[in-house]
Amino acid sequence: MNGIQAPTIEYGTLAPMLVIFGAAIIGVLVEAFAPRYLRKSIHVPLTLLSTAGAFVLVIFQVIGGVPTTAAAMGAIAVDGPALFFWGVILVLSFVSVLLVIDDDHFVASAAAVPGSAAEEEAEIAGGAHTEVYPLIMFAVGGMLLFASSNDLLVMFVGLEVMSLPLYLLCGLARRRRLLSQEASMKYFLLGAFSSAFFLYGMAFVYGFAGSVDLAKINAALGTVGGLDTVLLIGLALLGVGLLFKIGAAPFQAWKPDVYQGAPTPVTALMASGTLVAAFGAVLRVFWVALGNLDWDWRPVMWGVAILTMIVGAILAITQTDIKRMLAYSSIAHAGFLLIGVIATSPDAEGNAASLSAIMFYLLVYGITTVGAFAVVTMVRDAGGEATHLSRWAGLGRRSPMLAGVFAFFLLAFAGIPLTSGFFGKYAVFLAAVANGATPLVIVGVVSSAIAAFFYVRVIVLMFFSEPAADGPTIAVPTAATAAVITLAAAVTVVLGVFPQPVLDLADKAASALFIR
Amino acid sequence: MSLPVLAVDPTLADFGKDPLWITIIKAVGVFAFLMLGILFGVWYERKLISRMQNRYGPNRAGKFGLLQSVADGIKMGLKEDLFPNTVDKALYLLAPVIMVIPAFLAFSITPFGPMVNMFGVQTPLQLVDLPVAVLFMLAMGAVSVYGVILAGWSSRSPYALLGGLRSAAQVVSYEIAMSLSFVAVFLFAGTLSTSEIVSAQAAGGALEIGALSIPMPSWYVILLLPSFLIYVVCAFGEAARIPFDLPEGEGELVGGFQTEYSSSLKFALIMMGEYLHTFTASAMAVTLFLGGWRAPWPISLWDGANTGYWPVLWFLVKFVLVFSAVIWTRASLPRVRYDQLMALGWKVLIPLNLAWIMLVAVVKLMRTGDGSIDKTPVMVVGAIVIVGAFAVWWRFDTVNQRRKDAEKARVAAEFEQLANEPTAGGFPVPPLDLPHYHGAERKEVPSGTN
Amino acid sequence: MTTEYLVLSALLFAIGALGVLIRRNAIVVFMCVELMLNACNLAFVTFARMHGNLDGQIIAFFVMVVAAAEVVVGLAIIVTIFRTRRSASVDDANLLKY
Amino acid sequence: MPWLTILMAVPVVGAVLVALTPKGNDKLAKQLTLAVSVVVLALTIAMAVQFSPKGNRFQFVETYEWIPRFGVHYGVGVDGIALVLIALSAVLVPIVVLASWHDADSPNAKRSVKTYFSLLLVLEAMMIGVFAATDIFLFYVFFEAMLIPMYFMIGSYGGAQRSYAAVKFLLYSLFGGLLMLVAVIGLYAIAGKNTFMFPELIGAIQDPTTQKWLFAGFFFAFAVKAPLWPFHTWLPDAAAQAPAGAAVLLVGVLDKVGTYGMLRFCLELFPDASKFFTPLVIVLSVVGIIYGAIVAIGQTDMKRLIAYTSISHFGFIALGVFAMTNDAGAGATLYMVNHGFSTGALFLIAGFLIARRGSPYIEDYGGVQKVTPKLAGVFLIAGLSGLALPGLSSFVSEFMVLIGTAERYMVPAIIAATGVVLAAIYILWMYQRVAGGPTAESVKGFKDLNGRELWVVAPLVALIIGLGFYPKPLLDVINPAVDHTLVSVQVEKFTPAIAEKGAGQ
Amino acid sequence: MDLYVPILVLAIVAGGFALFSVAIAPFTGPKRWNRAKLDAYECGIEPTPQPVGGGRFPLKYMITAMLFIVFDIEIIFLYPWAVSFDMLGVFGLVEMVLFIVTVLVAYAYVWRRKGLDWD
Repeated sequence: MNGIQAPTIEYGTLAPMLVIFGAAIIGVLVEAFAPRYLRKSIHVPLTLLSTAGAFVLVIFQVIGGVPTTAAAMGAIAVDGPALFFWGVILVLSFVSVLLVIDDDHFVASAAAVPGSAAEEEAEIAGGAHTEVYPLIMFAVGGMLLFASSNDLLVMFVGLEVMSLPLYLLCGLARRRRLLSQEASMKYFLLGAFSSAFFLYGMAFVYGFAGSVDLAKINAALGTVGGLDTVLLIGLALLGVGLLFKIGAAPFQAWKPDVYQGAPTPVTALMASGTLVAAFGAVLRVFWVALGNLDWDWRPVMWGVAILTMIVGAILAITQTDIKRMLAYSSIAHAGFLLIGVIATSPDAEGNAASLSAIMFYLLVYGITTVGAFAVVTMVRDAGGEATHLSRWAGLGRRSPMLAGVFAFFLLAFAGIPLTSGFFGKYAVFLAAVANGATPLVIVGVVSSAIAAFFYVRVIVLMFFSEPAADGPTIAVPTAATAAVITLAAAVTVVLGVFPQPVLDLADKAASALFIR
Repeated sequence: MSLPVLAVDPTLADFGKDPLWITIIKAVGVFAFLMLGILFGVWYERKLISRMQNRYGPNRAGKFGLLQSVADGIKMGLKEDLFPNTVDKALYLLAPVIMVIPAFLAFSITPFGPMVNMFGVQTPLQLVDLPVAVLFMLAMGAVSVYGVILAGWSSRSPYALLGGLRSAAQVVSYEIAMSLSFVAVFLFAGTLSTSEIVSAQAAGGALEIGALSIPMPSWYVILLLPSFLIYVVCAFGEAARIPFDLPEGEGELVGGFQTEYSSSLKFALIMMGEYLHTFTASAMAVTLFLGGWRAPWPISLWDGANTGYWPVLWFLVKFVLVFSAVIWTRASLPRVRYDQLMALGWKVLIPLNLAWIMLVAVVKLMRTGDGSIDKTPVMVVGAIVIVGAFAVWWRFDTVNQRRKDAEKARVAAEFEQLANEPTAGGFPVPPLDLPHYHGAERKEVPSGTN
Repeated sequence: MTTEYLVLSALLFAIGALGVLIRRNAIVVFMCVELMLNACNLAFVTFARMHGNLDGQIIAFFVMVVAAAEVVVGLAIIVTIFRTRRSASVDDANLLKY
Repeated sequence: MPWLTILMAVPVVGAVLVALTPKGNDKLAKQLTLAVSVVVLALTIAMAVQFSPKGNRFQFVETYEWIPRFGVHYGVGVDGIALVLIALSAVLVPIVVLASWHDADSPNAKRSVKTYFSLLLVLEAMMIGVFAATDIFLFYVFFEAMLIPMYFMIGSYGGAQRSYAAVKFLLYSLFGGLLMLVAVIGLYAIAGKNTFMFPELIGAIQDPTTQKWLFAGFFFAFAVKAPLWPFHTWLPDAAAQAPAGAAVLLVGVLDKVGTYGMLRFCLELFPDASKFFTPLVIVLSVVGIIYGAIVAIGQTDMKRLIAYTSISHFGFIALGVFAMTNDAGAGATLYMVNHGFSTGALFLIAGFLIARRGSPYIEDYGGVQKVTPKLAGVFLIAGLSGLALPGLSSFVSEFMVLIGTAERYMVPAIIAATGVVLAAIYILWMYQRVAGGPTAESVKGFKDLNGRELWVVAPLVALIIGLGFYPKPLLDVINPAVDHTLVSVQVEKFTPAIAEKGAGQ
Repeated sequence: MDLYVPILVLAIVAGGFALFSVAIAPFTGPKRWNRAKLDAYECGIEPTPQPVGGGRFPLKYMITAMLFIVFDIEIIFLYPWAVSFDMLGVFGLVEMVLFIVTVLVAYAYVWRRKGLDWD
């Protein structure tokens, strides 16, 4: 009992995360104290500035030298990859927040029964739930924590801090309330289910290693004998929890439903930021904690990756809703990313190459995704966003610019050269081939081709079909939405032509691998 | 075994070593104490409150009506055991049991005295002590809430259901404030074990007035008065005693969650459970704040005061005094409104408590911390927190007050308007010939033939 | 000695998981999830005892917090959807299909 | 002077300018496009003049680091083969622009005129880029990116089935390209040289098995692109549905990338694997020659028919490439150019007919030569060039291919020669049905070629006839490059059999 | 484990008593059937029909329950902190201040949003 040493916390190192959480808390205070009409005008700058500020802090850390030991008594590892993930998450959440600013996406009163007088009243009163902003900040903070945790417990906490606000955000769509609420409930029930699996897996890994610290688990792999079953059960259950979060098959079922039902800006955040954070965690668990066990998990992950790519690509073909289609595309992309996770190599250099490829992929995919969903927010009809594919027919005629940009994003998803998506895929495939996963790459290529089919289908629909007489209108973009689309398109082009600086950055971040 | 060493304060290590027969003796002893306590307590309460209200109280059964409680108990046993036809049978039966067992168990960690020689065995005068004794007590209190909710729910009657919910809401609300009020005690005692908390209150400093050295009892009631006061308020809420006896609030909810429990033995169990909560609350007040079984100052000058079985006497005296205070309150205060009750718990006690805890922590740190600690920032932070908390609270309160006043004025205006115009829809009394008031014909056993 | 607790925890977890899969009422499903979390807690505490360190018990605290947070969020969502649909059955929530 | 970069930059800048022309002023957009394409042609000629056949293999080389992380360079440079193909593109584009003058404003066009021409210029830049690339990665980038403007041109401006055709085209090519990507990655990873520069990668892969796998990846992509039987099914659809101008570029230039890639990359990078697979490829080529010809005979749609003839012709080209003799190689390269001109002319003339009658079906025509003799005349010349009549350009190349093949593989050469006979059937029969016979009612109102159309076909006819009689300038440029290629492949040299053999020897 | 034996003993005693009381009750009292007696009690009027499967809990109590959970969890952390406060020193104080302030933020939000109003 007397052995307790007062712990230490490196506040400076954790500053970006603390800024985000601080902003979230201030956001709650704003909700509590600011009058209703002022809230949004406080929240928007607060959210954007704190995200930008956190990003600047990340940059300072990168310039000032990346820490070489884990912070907060080994609970949080702010290493090169973590800083890269932080940067990416912050950028993605910044642009997602720009989409959130448009009030039209969020319900005025979540508690009001759809179609009731209360709802109408709230609608007439105008505005939307301003709680969205602090919720997003909490989710972003959770993502940062999730991606940088060096300890399964912190990872679990990060997972929940990230997920819980998202569960709520999913249910806040202004139009199609039923759909949105349903998405929220499904996401919640399945998310809670999967985090229970994660937790049980964590319990077993703890039972095996006597610690939840990733480095100690790794050390225990070599020294502890006779508990292999416990370890393997733990490993499998942990995997289920993590794979659920990235939406890998066969745990992908929630993704389309949730992406479709959630307000589109939230979908954008989930499809980009959550994926980045989840892959950060996946990499940490599988590479840091279970790195010495790769002979055990690699065959399974091969199967998962293949299944994910194929399922994502094939089911996407049958979709009739643009958001669902993008969800399946996200599943397929998760599969491609898993190829990178599997591409471990016995030497550090090979691992660094895989890691850097994954990080680059996540960045470019995230930005393009946000851009694509930003376009989705702009195609509207009387009932809100017109997400049914048939409503997109002839969009190229009606609004060539928008359709053109969207087509460009789709081509980037498909991995056509001169888009950023191509280099993302290329980097991952290259790493995989270099580390002996060529068959996976071939599967990846085949499913890319299948995936190209449904991307192309949308382009056909937009450009080569007759527009419907009562087709959707194109909303005049708010400055923020326009900025998001422009930024996403610009990044997709620039990284598609000249990816070197970002690749360098990713390499540098990955060069030291994860600290333990 | 060496010489029996008496007057040794028991520590956690002394528990769990009793032979089974000693344990059984102790357990039965506690049980008997509580059963007798209830019988005596009910009588004492009625008698005391009668005297305060200038009447006699029970005086028929036995000398001074001492057997009144026994008579009541027997009467309940002989009453018809009703099963209303809508109830959920199993839960309806179980609810009183669920209520009463934890109420007994909550008392088990109460220390009655130091190590004694019981039939040749060296044992502490306490049924059991745990590293988490106080937590256990709280947990048992919480389990009782299940009984309340289940009783209300299984009755399938609106009054019972509402009463059960209200009661649960009240109890859990006050449980928070109550748990918080213990934190300061743990800060000082450094343990959750009741026996160790009692020992921690033994060593008082000495007050030096000139040549006279008066040993100060370091009872937490003096050191941590705010905590004690909050605890007392919460104890009333938790035990649902007047002024916070809303769960039974006869005037509002008929009988609350026990509406459907007619006056049979099940009802008796519920009553016992509630009474036991009051006992536990009193015993905890004694243990945590009033020095437990230790003799108060003048007596403690006598060396033998805290040895042997004597402390049981000190404990009982303190216990009865605290219990009397509870009754005294009942005789003095009216019942509060439900919103006032909840507002007090949530908006006053909890923030006050948290601020107080922080203050205590800061002070303690400054007092015990070594010299290396720079005290200025600690003080500044502490001051800011406290001032901030008060500022926020004060601001809230005025805002609420203003809003309530406005609402009151609005309602008054509305009433005014309606009263002047009976046809406007508000006040005409509903016609008396509504069929609802007559109901179906009945042909049953008339009342009063019992 | 500790194996029995692990078996119990596994049983609880399995019951919970099965409940999630076969029960239709959202609240019951949700309670099954909570059951799973508590099975985890049991496993943690058991392993903590096995290893003689306190980590598992501390983790159990955190799990309780998370479970509580999940309860708050989850019930809010379920209640909202219940108010909308007057039903808490998972099957009735079937607008989203592939 | 960075010729090749300028050649690519000019159309791109032109495309941007065209896209920025004010709305409604279609004429300005067209004129601007024409001007840009003519400038490109002029620049190409200026560059070609400076090309020295005896000089270094690659000339006008520019190499800059593009993505050092992947060892990717912006590396361009041309040898003789690439030069003539770039020249082919540069020549065809102005012609196509002129020919497409009214394509985009026909009633079934879905998009603005300027977009069409803008896409055309982008396509030109990419066509030049794909031939000029000496970095395999850069080549791949152009190879894939090229699909997109073509896809939009077919999908937006094509015939009734255009979106089906466009998707089919894109997906086939994309799929092939992705398999090539795997091979490209494999090449990079296994060679371990951290570069994609083509000259440095020659001979980098020695292991036979690896060579075979990588060869398969590259070859599949090129076979789809070329298109070689049995990967050809997209071509008839795409070519038939594409607007005439786009079809010209599609068949005339884009598909050449496939055969060009076989010659340049498959052979030189994987010589052993190439030899291993040669029998298979030759069988495919021969089957393609015969199959394409026979199916062409049965076509009722002119553009489809021409597309099938191309499949037959690509069989010849592939045959020539894989025969691995100097003659066959040079012939195949020459064939690529000639086929571009002759098939281009056929598509354009078919386009003129369709523009007049509004139907692609042969049965809707008849007796055209009486109504419009000039049109019928050029139709005949183009057709005869397609069947390789001596004196017209295709003859030289086809003959060289057959001779070159026969040096090594007699039987396939003989079978392939029967393709010539079949060619006569499908071309002449089509001509007879369209131009000969009694004049059909619907044909009566036809106007003969107008000034613009004359300007379109005149250069083509001139080239067809000119190259038929005097292919030496081209062969002078081509031969050293083909020799070089075959040296890399390390096949034993055969004595030259043709008098036109380069003077440089 | 031995620590819990006495509690078990007391639980057996108390449980035996309680169950005995419940079990004996039907036999000690008289039985006189009366429909009104067996109706749910609603101050003498006909009882409101209750839905099959039990009554539903009014929603506003849910908020109380949620708040209770939040604060109860806070207490979970306060107790160990209080017990080991001496060992944690300034660090413990600072962290706990941060923790409590965070909880108070949520508390202030709930208060302002009328989550703490009852009537």
